[in-house]
Amino acid sequence: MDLLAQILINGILLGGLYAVMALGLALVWGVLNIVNLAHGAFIMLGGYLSWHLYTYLGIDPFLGLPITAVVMFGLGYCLQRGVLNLIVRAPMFNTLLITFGLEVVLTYLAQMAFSADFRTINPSYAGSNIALGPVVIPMARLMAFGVAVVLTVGMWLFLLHSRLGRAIRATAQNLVAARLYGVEPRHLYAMTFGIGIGLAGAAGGLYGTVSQIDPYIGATLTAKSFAIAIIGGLDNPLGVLVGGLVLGIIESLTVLYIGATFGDVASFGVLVLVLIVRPSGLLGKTA
Amino acid sequence: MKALVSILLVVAVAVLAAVPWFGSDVLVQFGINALLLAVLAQGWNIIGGYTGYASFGNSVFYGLGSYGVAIAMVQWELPFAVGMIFGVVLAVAFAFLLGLPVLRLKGHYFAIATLALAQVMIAIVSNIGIAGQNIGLVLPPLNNDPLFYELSLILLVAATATVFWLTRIRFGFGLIAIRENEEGAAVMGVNTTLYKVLAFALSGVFSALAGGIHAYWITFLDPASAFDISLNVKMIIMAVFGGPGTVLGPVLGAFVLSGVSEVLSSEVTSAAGLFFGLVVVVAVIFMPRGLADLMRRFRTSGWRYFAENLRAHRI
Amino acid sequence: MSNRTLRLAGAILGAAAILSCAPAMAEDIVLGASVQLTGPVANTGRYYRDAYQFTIDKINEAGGIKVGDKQYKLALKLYDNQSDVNLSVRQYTQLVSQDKVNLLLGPFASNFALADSAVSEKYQIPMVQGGGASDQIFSRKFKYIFGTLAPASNYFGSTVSMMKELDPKPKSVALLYADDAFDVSVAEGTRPLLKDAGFTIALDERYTSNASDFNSLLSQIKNANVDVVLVAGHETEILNFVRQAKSLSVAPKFYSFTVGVPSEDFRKALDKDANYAFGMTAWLPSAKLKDKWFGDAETFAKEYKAKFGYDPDYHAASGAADVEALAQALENAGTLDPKAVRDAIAKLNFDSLYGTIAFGENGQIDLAQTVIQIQDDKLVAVYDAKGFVEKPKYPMPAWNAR
Amino acid sequence: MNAILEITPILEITNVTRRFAGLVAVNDVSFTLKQGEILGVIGPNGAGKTTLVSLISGTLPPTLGDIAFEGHSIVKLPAYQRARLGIGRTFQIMRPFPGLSVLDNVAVGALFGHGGGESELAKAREQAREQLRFVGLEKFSDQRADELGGPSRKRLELAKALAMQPKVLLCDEVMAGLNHVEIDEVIDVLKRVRERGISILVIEHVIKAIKSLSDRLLVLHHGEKIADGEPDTVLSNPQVVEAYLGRKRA
Repeated sequence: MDLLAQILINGILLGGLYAVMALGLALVWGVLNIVNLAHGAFIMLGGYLSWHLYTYLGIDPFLGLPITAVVMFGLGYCLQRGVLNLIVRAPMFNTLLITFGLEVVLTYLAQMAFSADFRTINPSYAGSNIALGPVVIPMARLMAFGVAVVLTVGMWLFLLHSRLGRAIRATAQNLVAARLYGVEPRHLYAMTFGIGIGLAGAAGGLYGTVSQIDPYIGATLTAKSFAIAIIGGLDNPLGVLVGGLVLGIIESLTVLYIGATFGDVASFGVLVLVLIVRPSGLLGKTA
Repeated sequence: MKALVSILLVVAVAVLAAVPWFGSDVLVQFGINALLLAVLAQGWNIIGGYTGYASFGNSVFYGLGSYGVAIAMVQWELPFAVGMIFGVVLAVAFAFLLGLPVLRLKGHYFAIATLALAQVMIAIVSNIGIAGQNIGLVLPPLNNDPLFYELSLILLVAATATVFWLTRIRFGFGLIAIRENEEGAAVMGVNTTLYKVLAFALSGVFSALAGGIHAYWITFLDPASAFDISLNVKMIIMAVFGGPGTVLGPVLGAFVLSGVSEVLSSEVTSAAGLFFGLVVVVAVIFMPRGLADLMRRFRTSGWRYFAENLRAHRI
Repeated sequence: MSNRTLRLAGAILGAAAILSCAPAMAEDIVLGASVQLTGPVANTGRYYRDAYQFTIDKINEAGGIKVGDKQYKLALKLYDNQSDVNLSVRQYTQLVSQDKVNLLLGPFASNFALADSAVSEKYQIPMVQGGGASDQIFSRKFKYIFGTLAPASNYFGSTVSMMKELDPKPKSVALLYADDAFDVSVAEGTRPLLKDAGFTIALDERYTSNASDFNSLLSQIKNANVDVVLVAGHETEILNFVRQAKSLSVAPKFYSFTVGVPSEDFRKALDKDANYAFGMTAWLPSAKLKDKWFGDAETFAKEYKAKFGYDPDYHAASGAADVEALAQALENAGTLDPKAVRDAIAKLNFDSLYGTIAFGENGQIDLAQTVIQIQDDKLVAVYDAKGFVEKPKYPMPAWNAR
Repeated sequence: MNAILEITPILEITNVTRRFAGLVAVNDVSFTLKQGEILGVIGPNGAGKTTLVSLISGTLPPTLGDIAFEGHSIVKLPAYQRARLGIGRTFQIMRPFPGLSVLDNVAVGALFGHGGGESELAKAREQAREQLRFVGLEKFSDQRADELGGPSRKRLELAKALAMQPKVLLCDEVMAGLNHVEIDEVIDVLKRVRERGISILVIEHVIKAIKSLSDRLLVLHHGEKIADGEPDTVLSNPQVVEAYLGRKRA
C-alpha cells in the first residue's frame, strides 16, 4: 500500500513535468497548426541555457526560469518571423519537414557549442525531499510540479482574459481572425510561436534539475510531448495538465505492475487509443 | 516526347543495372542504400503522395519486413524468399488491422497516430523473445552485394511501375480523388475506407520488401534501427523533395538527397548532419512542391520560380 | 528535356563522382575506423577517436613500425558514423573496398561491433575493437574480429567475490539492467554468480535503454529493502538513477554500476553525490603496467590528459591497446597480408599499458575486473583478483547522514 | 404531369432528425421525391437545408428517422454505396478536386458513380467530355479545377454529379451568386436533366429562381418542415411569409 502511494505520487509529480513539456507544443499546434518536431530540441536548449545561468552566474534554476523563458521566447519569435512565416500557407508536409530540419540543425549546433557531454543542474536542494510518513516527496520534482501548475493556469487565464490571448484563440479558428483584434497576423504568429518556445525553454530548465541534459534528448521529449498534448487535447492548457498527469501515472503504474520495459508501450499505446476513440483529447470539445 | 522519355528511362535502368560490373564496391553499397530509400520514398508516395495521408508509420512496415526475414532466417532457418513473404504478410496484416481505425483520422492527427504506432512497435518488439527483444537478431552473412543491388533495383522498378500503373487505372484515380477532397470522393461513389486501407497496404508491401532486403544485407537488426522514425522522415523528405504524387519525383528525390548526404558524410564528416538539416530547411522554403514541380516550371519562370514560391506561401 | 534539366542531372552525377576519389597514402599503413563522433553515444565515442590518434602518433614518433625489413608509419582514416549502425556498416565497407585501408579498428558499443564485424569477416580484413564486450559478438565463430574489452558476462565477477567478504555480509540483491546486447549479457552472466555465492535476488528488472525516470524502480527497491543494488546500464541512466535515489532517500548498503564510475564526466556531473558508488574497471593507470611505446600506463594517462584535457578511462586504454595489438601483430607477421596479420593477432601475447594482450579462442581478451569506488571525490581501487586493495566504504550511509 | 406523380416515390424521407451537440439542425422532417419530379427546398439561412442534403447523400448519419431510395432503406449505407445506387449531389461550398483538370474532375464521377461506374479511364474521360459539353464547360476541359471562376465551378459541380449517371440529383444552391443570365442557363440545364428521367431535389435560397423550376416546393424553418405543396400555394402560406420576411412583416 505504501508502495502504491509512493508510485502514485511519483506519477503525479512526473506528470506535472510532462505537462510543462507539452504546453508549448499544444499551443503552437492548436493555434498555428504547426506540428513542431523541433519542440524537444527547444526544451534541450532551454536546459542548456538554465545550466549556463546556474553554473557561470550562480542563478538558481527556478529563479532563472523567467530569464530562460524570455530568451527562448525571443528565439522563437525570430524563428517564426524569419523562417516559419515563409511557409505558413504551404502544404501540410512542409511544416513537418521544416521543423524536422530545424531539429537536426539545433541538435548539431548544440553538440558543437556544448559538446556531447551531459550536464546536470544540481542546486543544493535538488536531492532533498519531504517525508510524509512512508511516502517521500522529492523537493525538485515538487517545485517543478508547482511551476507546472502555475504555468498551466497562467496560460489558461492569459488565453481567456487578455486581448492578445483572445486574439490567439480566435486565430486557432481562423487564420485571419487576428486582424479583428487589431493585431497584425505576422506578429501574432510570431508571438504565439515565441510563447510556445518560451514554455519549452522553461520546461528545459525544470528538466535539468531532475534529469540530465545532452544535445540528443530532444527527439524523445518531442515524442513524449506529442503523447501528452494528444491525450489532453489541444484547445485548453488545463487539458494538457490532465494529459501529463494521466501519462505520468500510467507510466509509473506500468513499471510497477508490468515491467520497466513496458513504459513506452503503455504511453504510446494510450496515445493511439485516445486518437482513435477521442481524437480531440480527453478534455477537448467533441467535434 | 513520350517516346523519348520512355527510351531515356530504359537506358537509365540499363545503366543502373550494369553498375555492379563497372562500379566500385562502395558505389554498389551506396547504390543498394539509395535504391532501397527510393523504394521507401516510392512506397510512401502511394499513401502520402497520391492518397494525401502523411504516414509516419511506413517505417513500421519496413521494420516488419526486416523482422519477417530475420525471424524466418534466424529462428526458423527458412530461406530468404520465405522470410520476404512472411514480412509482407505481417505488413499487410498490420495495414488492415491498424489502418482501419487510424485512417479515419485526418491531417496531423493521422501523422501523429502513425508516429506513435512506430514508437509502440519499438517498445513491443523490445519485449518479444522470438524477435530477440531489444538485443536484436544477427542474420547469416551473404557476401554478394551485386545480388542485393539487383534485387533492390528490381524492387524499385516494380514499385515505380506500380505507381505508374496506378495513375492510369480507376483505383489510382480514386486515391487522388480522396487526396483532393475526401468527402467529395465519397459522394461520387469512391469507397474511401477500402481504398485508403488498400493504399496503405500497398505502400506497406514495398516498404516491407525493402526492409527485408536491407536486413539480410546488413545482417543485423534491432528494434531501434528497424522501426527508426528518422528513416520515415527521410522517405517523406525524399518524396516531398522530389515531388509527391508524381511517378518519378520520389525516385529522383531519393537519388539526389542520398547523393548529397553521402558526399556530406564523407567530405565534411563532422558537420554532415548539420548540412543535411539546412538543406531540408532551405528546400522546404524555396521549393515546397518538390523537384518535379521545379523542373516543370523552372523552364518558364526561371529564377523567379523561387520568389514566386515564397510569395505564395508566406503570410 | 531542357538544358536546365540536363545540367541538374549533371550536378547529381558529379556528386556521385566525388565519392570515388579519396586518395590513400601509399607509404603508410592505414588503419580504418568509424566511430561515434556525433549522436547520442558521442561522449564515449570520442575516447576511441582520441585514443586511436594518440597511440598512432606515439608509435610514429618512435619511428613507426618495422614490417619485414621495411619501416612504415601508421595513418588513421576515421569516419563519423553519427551513432547510426547502418551508416557505420557502410563506412567500414568504404574503408575496406574504397579507401583500401590495411587493417581495421573498431567502433564503440556492442551493437555497432556486432554489425560491423560482418564487414571485416566478409572482406577478411582483421578488426581489433575495444568498444564491444557483448558475448554475442564472439559467439558467431567469426575469424576476423578481436575484442579488447573484458567479457560482459563477467563484469560483476569481482564485485560478487568482494560482496562475499564484506562485513556485515549483504543478503538480498536487486539486479537492474538495460535491455541492450551488452547489458543483457552482463545480467545473464551475473545471475548465476549471485546464486552460487548464496545471495537472494529480490528484484530482477530489465528496463528500457535511455530511460530517464527511475522513480518507480527506486520505490520498488526501497520497498523490497535490498542490501545491494547492481545496475548494468548506460552512463546517463546511472546518472539519473543516482540523482533520483538521493531525492527519494533510497540508500542501500551497497550499489555498483557497470559504467560511469571510472569516467571523469560522470563524477563531475554528480559531484559529492558520486561518493560511495562502486564500479569496475579492467584498467587503472598504474605504473606497474609496462608498455613498449608509452613506458607505462601512468605515463599514458598523464600525456593523454595533457593532450585532450580529460582523464582516460578503460575505453581509452582499450582503444590504445587496439592500435598496439595491430602494430605488434604487423611486426610479428612481417608482412601486410591481412590473413597473415590475422594469424599473428590470434597468437599475440605481449604486455601493454592495458595489460597482457592475448586473445582467447573466440577472439576476446580475458581481463580481470578491479572493483573501484568513489571515496571522498576520488577514484579508489578496492578489490582485485588478489583481494582487497583498499578498505571499501561500506555500508553506504543514508543520504542525510553524509 | 399528374401521371408521373402517381408512381412510387424514388426517395422517401421519414421522420428524420439530426442533432449537433445540442442544436437540432433537422427536426422530424418527412417528405417524398417522386420519379421525374423537381422538388424545390427553400428556407432561410440556417434552416437545415444543406444538412438535409448531407443526410440523404450519406456524408452525415441522421440521429433518428429513415431514408428510403426506390423503396429500400439506405440509412445504414455509407455515402459511396448511396452514390453507386444512383444518388448524386453537388456541394454548396464548391469543393472540386482542385489539383485535377476539369475533365478529370468529371471523369471521377464517370469512373465511380451509379452502378460502380466505368472501369476504363479512356471511356470515362469520353463520358466526362459529353457532360462538360452538356453544361457548357467544354472549353475549360484541360484547366486545373481550382483555376475556374465561381460560376463555372457551379457548373462543374453539376457536371461531376451528372457524370455519375444518377437517378436522383441533389443540388445544393447551384444558383447562389449567379447573375440572371447565368441563372437562366442553369435552369435550362436542370430542365434538360429532368428530361433524361432524373429526379431532382433543388435547394435554393433565392425564391424567384426556384419557383419557375420546381414542380413542388418544401419549406424548412429552424429545421422543421412548415409547408409542402404547389409553389404558388406554398409561397402564399402566411407561415412561410413570416419565416421569410420575419420582423419586416409588421
